[in-house]
Amino acid sequence: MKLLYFAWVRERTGVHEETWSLPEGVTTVRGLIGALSGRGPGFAHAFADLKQIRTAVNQETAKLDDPVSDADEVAFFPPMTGG
Amino acid sequence: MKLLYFAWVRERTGVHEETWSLPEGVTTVRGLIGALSGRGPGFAHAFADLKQIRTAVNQETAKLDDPVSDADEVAFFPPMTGG
Amino acid sequence: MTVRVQRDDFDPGAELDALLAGRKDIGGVVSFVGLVRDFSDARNVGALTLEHYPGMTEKALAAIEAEALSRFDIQASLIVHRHGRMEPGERIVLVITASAHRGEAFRASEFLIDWLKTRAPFWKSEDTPDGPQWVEARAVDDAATERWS
Amino acid sequence: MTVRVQRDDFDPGAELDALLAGRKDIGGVVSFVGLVRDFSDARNVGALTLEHYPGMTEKALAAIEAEALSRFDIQASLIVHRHGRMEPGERIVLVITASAHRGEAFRASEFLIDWLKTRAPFWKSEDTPDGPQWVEARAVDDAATERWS
Repeated sequence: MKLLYFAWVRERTGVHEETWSLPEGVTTVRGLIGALSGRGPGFAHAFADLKQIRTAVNQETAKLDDPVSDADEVAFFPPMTGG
Repeated sequence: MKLLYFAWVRERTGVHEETWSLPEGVTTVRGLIGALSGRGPGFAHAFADLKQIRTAVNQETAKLDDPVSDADEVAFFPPMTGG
Repeated sequence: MTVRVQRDDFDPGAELDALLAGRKDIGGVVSFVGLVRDFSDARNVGALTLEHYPGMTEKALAAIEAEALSRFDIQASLIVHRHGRMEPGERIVLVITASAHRGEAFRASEFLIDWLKTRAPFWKSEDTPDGPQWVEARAVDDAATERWS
Repeated sequence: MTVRVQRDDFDPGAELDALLAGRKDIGGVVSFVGLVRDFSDARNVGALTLEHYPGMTEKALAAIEAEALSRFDIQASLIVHRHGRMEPGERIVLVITASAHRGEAFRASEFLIDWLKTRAPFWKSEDTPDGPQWVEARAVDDAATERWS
């Protein structure tokens, strides 16, 4: 799968874009965030407060319990501040 | 006094601007309109429906019972349709 | 904080640039441009002729603008209103309001254009298939003005 | 009915002219321009850097515009949003809505800018005396978006 990180989520993980294999048994955004949080202190810090995390699956806004598959593009970022 | 007429009030009276002497005893906009209405059929037609007449005294919106004097500039016109 | 009444057309982009030149305190600017449509109350119309009351017009526009400044937190504003004859598609009026906060700019802009419609001494005559016709004041415009009072 | 995401500045007057070229059915056009201010939450700030999510940004803006078209009676619209680094006084975003009736153009414009603030994948970082700081989402912007739902 393709993973993208923006703004301070990008800064904390230290990654902007990467290809990653969805771990077996992970089927939702929430599960994916849990798996990513175990990759190290930067990832743990980035995902520490789920209230501050927004997610898009295949470039559409997604919720924590929405499904993810290994073919998806999933992005993580803070609340949007455009306009 | 100076009298001005705009839009269909001007068309009906046939006058755009004129100098006129305020008749003795006339002290309000309402009285002035009454006096003007007696000047002929065009004036009578122009002022037939007071609901459709707006007035300005010295370039400020005025009400029917506001005072007028012979030194004033008084204008008559339909409801405004700008913008 | 400027009002102008003129026969000539205006350039909205140039007016906006002039109003904002050197400003760094403005977060949002709302511009409203009113245009001549080729229909009105479901009938086809041609050119529009706007009559006004020279002298009073400028005073009324300045009073309307002062009222907006007292009601809304705006840092800059401009009203330009044309008179004379205009073809469909031509610009009639420009209102620009600038504020640190966008909501205030939107409120002030709509307030100004609502008031202009019913409180500034302009009268529109439309060319119709039956000849020129004075535009009647619209209840919807009166209602739009009333909601601010 | 156009959206653009770009690094370069835009010209509001030229965009307005292009949107209205040849149109005679438009009675009112509302343009909103958002600008970089030199203060934010009462502290001085310098340049702003806008990060975005290429691909999703265009989709989100198109979806927001489609939502506006379904809710409001507008005949033409344009959204231009910049990304990258911008100094105080520079333009960030342009929203133009055109309608036969001015109220619809105002409603649609404010709807679009409210949604853009909280639903388009942009993130602002401000240069402050303490270094660059990510701008936090503002409760007032969430509330502004919520009132349309």
